[in-house]
Amino acid sequence: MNALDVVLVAALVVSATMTVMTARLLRAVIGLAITSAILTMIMFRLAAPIAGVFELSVCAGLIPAIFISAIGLTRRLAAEELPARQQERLRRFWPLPVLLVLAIIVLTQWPLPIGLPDSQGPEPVTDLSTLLWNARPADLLAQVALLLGGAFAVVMLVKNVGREHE
Amino acid sequence: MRSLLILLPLAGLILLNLPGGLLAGLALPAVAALAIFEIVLAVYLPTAAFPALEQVQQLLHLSTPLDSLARVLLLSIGIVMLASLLVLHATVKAQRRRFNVANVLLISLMGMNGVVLVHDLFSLYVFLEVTSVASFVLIASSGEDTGLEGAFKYLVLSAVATVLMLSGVAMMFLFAGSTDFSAVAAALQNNSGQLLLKIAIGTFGCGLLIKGGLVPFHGWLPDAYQSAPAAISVLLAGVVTKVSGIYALFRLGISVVGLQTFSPVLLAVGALSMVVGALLALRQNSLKRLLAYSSVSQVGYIVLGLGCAGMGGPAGKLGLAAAIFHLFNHTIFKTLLFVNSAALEQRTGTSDMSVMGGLGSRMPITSTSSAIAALSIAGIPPLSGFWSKLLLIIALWQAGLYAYASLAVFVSVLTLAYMLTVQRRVFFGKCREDLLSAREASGGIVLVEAALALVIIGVGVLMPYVMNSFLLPLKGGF
Amino acid sequence: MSAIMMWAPILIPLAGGLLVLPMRGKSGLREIVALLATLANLVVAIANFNSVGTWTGQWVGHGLDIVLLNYQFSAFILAAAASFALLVCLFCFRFMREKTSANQFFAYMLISLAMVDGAVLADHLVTLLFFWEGLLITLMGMIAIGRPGAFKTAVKAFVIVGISDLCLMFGMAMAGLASGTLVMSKMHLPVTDAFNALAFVLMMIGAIAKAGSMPFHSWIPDAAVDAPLPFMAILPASLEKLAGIYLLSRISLDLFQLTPESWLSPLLMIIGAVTILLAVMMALIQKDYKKLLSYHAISQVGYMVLGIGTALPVGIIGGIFHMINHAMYKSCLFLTGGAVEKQAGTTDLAKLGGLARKMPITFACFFVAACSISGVPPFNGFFSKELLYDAALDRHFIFYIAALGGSFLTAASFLKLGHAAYFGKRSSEHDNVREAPITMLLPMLVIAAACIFFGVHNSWPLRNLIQPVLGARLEGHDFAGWPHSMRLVWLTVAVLAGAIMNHIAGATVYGSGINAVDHIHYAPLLKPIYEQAERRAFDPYEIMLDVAAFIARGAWSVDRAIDWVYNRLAVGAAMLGSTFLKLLHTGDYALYVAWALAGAAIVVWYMVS
Amino acid sequence: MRSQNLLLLVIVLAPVLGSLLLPLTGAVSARLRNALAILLVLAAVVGSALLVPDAMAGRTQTFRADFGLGINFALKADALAVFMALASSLISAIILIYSTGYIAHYANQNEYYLMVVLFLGAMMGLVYSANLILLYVFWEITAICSWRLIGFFREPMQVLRADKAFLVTVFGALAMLLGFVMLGSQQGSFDMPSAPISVALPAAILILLGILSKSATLPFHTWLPDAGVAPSPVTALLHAAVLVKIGVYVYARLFVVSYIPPEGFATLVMAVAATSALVSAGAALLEHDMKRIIAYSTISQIGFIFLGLAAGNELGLAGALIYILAHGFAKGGLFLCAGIIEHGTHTKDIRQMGGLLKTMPVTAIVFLFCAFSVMGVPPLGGFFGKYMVISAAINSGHLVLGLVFLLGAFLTVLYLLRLFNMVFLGESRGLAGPEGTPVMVGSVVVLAALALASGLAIYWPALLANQAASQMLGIAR
Repeated sequence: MNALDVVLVAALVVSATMTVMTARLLRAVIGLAITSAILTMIMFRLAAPIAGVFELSVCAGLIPAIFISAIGLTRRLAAEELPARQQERLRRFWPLPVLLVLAIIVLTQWPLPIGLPDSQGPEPVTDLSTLLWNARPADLLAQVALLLGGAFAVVMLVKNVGREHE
Repeated sequence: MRSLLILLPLAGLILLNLPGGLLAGLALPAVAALAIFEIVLAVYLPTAAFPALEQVQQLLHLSTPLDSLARVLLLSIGIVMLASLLVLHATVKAQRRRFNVANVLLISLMGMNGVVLVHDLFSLYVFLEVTSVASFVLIASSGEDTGLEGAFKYLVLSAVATVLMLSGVAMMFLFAGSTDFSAVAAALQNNSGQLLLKIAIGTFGCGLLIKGGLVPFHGWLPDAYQSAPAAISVLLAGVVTKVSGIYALFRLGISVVGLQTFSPVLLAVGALSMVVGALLALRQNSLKRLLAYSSVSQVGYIVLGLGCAGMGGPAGKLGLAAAIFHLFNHTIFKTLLFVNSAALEQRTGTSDMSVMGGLGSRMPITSTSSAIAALSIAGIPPLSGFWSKLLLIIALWQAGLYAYASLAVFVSVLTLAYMLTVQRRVFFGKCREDLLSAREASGGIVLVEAALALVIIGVGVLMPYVMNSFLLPLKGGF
Repeated sequence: MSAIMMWAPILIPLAGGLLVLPMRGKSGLREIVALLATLANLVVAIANFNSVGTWTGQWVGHGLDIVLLNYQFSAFILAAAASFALLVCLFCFRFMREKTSANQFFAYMLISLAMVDGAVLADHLVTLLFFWEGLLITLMGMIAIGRPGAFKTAVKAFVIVGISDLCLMFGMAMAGLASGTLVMSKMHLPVTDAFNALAFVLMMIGAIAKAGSMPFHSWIPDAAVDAPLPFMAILPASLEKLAGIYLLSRISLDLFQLTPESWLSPLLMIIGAVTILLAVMMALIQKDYKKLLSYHAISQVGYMVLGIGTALPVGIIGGIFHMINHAMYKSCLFLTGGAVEKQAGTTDLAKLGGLARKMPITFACFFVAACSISGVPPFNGFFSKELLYDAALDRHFIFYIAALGGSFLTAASFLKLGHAAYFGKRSSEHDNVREAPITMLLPMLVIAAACIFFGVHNSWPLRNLIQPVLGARLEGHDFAGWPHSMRLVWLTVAVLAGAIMNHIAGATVYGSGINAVDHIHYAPLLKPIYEQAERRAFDPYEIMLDVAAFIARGAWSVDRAIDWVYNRLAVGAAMLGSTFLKLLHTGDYALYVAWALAGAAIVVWYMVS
Repeated sequence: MRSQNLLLLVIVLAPVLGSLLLPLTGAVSARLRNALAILLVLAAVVGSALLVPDAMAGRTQTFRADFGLGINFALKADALAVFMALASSLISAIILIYSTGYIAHYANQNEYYLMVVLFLGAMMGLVYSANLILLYVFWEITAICSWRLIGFFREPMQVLRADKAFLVTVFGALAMLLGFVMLGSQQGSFDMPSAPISVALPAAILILLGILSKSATLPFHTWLPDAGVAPSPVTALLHAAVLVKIGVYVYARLFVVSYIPPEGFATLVMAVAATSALVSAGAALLEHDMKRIIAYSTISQIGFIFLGLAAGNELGLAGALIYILAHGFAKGGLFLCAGIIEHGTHTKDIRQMGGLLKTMPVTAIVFLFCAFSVMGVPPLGGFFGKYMVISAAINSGHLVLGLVFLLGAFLTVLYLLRLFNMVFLGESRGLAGPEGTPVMVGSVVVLAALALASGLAIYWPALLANQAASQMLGIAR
């Protein structure tokens, strides 16, 4: 474990905590995307490139797209409501970062005894672009479509909602 | 050639959105052309037309031969997409919205095609999500509150499904080291006693059951179907849930885990859906909601057939054939019924049956086609629905599942009951005063209605041909 | 015997009837056709009289063939029927002249004759039943063409006779099974076991109902009022009696072996005795010429049933002899009634009176026939009744007393009738009444003469017509001539004398013939019963309708209950389930998520376990 | 023989496929459509008549196309089928001719003719089919047609009743289908066996449920009186000629010819039929609606037909067939008379009628004659049928059941005459409709004449019925 890993894990904890504790949905989504990106890097570091690719597709691309489209459906909070909401979230989730830190410490000291199968696994591919283009091109196309879908959701729904409010 | 099914929608999407809106006017025709292409491809699959395409195919990992099941689904997707487009054309007049919806339809098309074609659990999952996302957008596309609510419920339950499926994929990946169907299947075979794998199958399956809207995973479905705009509910009911839930379940069972491992679950869930859906459909005022519950019920039949397939033996094969056949039939008649509902919505402005009555004399084609679909769904011969139900019942009986067979038979009475309620309240009867001015729906809708009704009758009457050239090979095809 | 001759008694009247049916208007042609048809029928009947022959034709299959048999008994009945038909036809020549529906009357009458001939000739139960029930339609038709509203009576007659015919059908089927054949001349069933006894009873119901015995009688008095009068003379008075008693004799003698030891014999005798008494009681109080006669038509059947029920040779001979006698005097009486109706315009006894002077020949005929029916020696009724008394006494004195009591009341009622119609004070309305025309008188005269002939020279009918019917069962008896037991004759004479004295006393007290029996009518115990009877409280038809209505109400409630299961229960159950499930669907997405998770938990748990 | 086999195909397919042309023809000309409809039905009549010589000679025509899974398009014309086809198509033809007068003033005529002709075609298919599934297909087509036809006038109550009839019969049919599936699994094919095989009790009971529901027998009978809201030609068609006879026919086809029912099954059927005959006869005596009375009467008479079939002896089978024929003519006539009356008086409530004898003499006489036939009065056809079935029941040792039927026969006489009384006799209550149109009156006269002829000329129908009966038993024993 070198310094880079420590930095990555710390960043992960920070961004995840921020994701949970912010009262603004859009920020939460951005936080989620960042968290996923960091996680992907950690996975590459752990020589699990495929898992990394999945994480990137799902959590950095797909889920935010879904969430953004979902947010498009919601009503925006009024400015005066926001601080109260923020207070409430902090009150509810303050133990979360503490627990997270504790868990990291515990798990690094005493790893869990799970008997996993001796997976032969695919030969490690370190080159991300090779992996994406050669191993999972279909997923990539789907990712593109998903992003576009999210975009259309925003275009259509936000506009619609906006128009109704006018 | 198949790879085009995924590539072309994407390409189309990009072309349509070229800056300047040069090709924006071609949105609907483009989707229609793709749908027709898909139908042609499903019926007549050309072999290695272009070497270049073959390479793309290999690149996309789509080289595994296309089985009959996939072809049935492709055919259904094409047909329903076309129907949905025609309805869209008839019901949505605003150019901008048409264009947007057409774009999302393209995404949906690509997603569904991907689901049908891929041979990788993770890819399957991703394309499921593509389809779902497109669906959320489409359901909410009217911008009305009910649409948002329906989309939201779908979204929430889809999230649950996502969690379940992803965890399932992860666990399987743990053992197989790959998510390719054959690799996972081999891993499952080698580690049959593994607790984790069983949980994985369970969770992945449940995710699909949510997508398919089976009881008790169906909570989102009535709201989504009811609140979606007419054209979208056609698409959703006709094919989206079938592809994303039921087809995936088929695929999982046939190509990956082996149906026998969870056939009791399928039988129980199928039977429960069948009964609960039918009972709920009995007392609905909204035609679309009624049809939604009817979908739950009919999907129950399909899943029941799938469960029967898990019993193995010739009966199992027959059950599978029956399930696939019913899947196709259900696609056709449910699409037709939703198109009918769109026609009614077009002319009466609502899908509330309590304000309709006696429209049969005003809308003869809608009325007739809806009667045909209703009878078919209730399994009345000689229409198509009868044959699939008959095969299903024969299969269940021969598999020794007597109780399920009897249940399947008698739920048909309930089915007929609610379908007759629709006929009575909407079409059959004296025309209400305030509806005397109602006219037949516009040309595109009528065309779809007539065509689909003919398909129902044709499949029913030409059953021998269908059976010999299509179903019997299907039975032996796995 | 050729097939043509065999079929002629059926086909000739049938063809005549069909020919007459479309002849509307008052051309007179229809009367001639009818007369010719009946004449031809009589000729055929006489020609066939002494020949024996059978004719068999394939029909429905399964042993359901047409079998005709002409032998002594049937030939006798055929000839009698043919004679009555001819005479009634002659009578109608003038009587029906002005009636527009006369074509229907003649047609129905001729077809009825054909049916009766067919039934009598039949030697196969189904053939018999075919003709027997075929009579139903013409019966209905003949009553229906009477006065307005007669159709209801026609329906009543149809129901009663139709239902009894169904019993006959059922009994026939049973008898056919028991004997293995449906050919009547091959059937000889003992009535010892319950199955055969039931068959006998059912067939007997068909026979005595046709004859008009109680409790199947109640349409006859109604028809007397509503139907055209010649109908009464031809059907209830003669043809139906002939057919009914013929069949009763056949089933008691041939088809079943009715013995005095069997419980069926007393059953028949009780039916007979009850019929005699009750019907004559009702006859006694009637104030209408035709209705009074109609009750006698019922009452007299009782004698015949009683006689055959004794299962003794003397009783059976007496019964059959009484049948033919009754047919004669009763049709004669009805014809006199017809003449009176035609000439005086009414048959209400209160309006009639003193007609003996105006219509002497009619009165003479009436006198002869009335004496016959009352059993006055030496008219024919006397001799047949004496035979019956003999038989009744042989079985049990109670039956004898019933029969004798019936005779007393019969005589009393005819004294009343004669007195009221032909004597007493003359109504001024009837000053212009003249004697009936010759075509009407001739039939009456012929029959009256025959009554005397059959009485005075009773050995001819008995030896030539009736005793051969019994054949070997006669055991060498000969019942011709003066009755054997003078004691019984004196008793009869005493009863008749009593009746005359009763009448004189009554007429003196009440001052008129019509009220001569009021002391019986209004006797303390009888008065309320009579009142009830007049209100049809005892009409078996009404009682049967009540029973049917009771059954119907039961059936109706079953039917409604079943319908309720469909309309309410099944729908309600489905709706209940539906409502319950609908309540579960609150629209709350959290709930739906919870369901999905719970479902997933169950599935996973199942997969694991 | 080849031509005969094709003839069989024509008899079935001509009305079925031809009916689909009727709405198209109707768009061109109503007269052309009516003519075509009659022509199609006559094709079935003539075709079936052409099969009679073969049937009489005991030859069986077949047409067959195999589809796999034991579901085959197999047609077979034995004497039973020919008899039944001839009887029903003949009556249907007359009813159709009557319809041209009756229906001429209503909307949706295209649908009417389509459904009626399709109905008849399905009946032909059902009668000649030699495969259980094929039979079921035609069975349900008749259900569809009757559903549309009962609700023909489109009033809410009528549509509700149509739905009820459809649901009840489909419930029974589905039970029957389950029974068929059981049979199919047992014998490996859905073809009716050429030599009879025994059938287990559950399957037999399930199939019986279907038969009872279609033939409107207790406890599935109540849809039939309710279906009286349909146009009169339809009720005549439904009640008299075709629909209710389907169940009876299938009983004969399956439980007499093709399968050996379990012990005691026939007695069960007889008991059900007896109850049905009695209950419905009783109900008919209290009912006030003219058509409902006749419908109850139909239920009751169907009981008699079941009695003959379940008795199982040759006499009973032949009797049942003759009963089917005679009852078809007579009941058809009664319903069409009711139609004329309803047409004239615009009511079906007999309490409002009376004295119609004066204004409708021909109808009254025809009515009476048809009623006579139903009661079993000679010389009409009903007499022979009634005698034969009751006799057969007694011969098969079911005396008590026979007595129940005797009671039913009494009630038949009562309720039919009560009906006649209330409608035609007595004082007019202000409703004095005119006689029907010549076509309508002519049709009922023809039916009455046929009812009469079926009795007087019983020899010829009896020949065919006897041939059918012996063929049925010859195969069965």
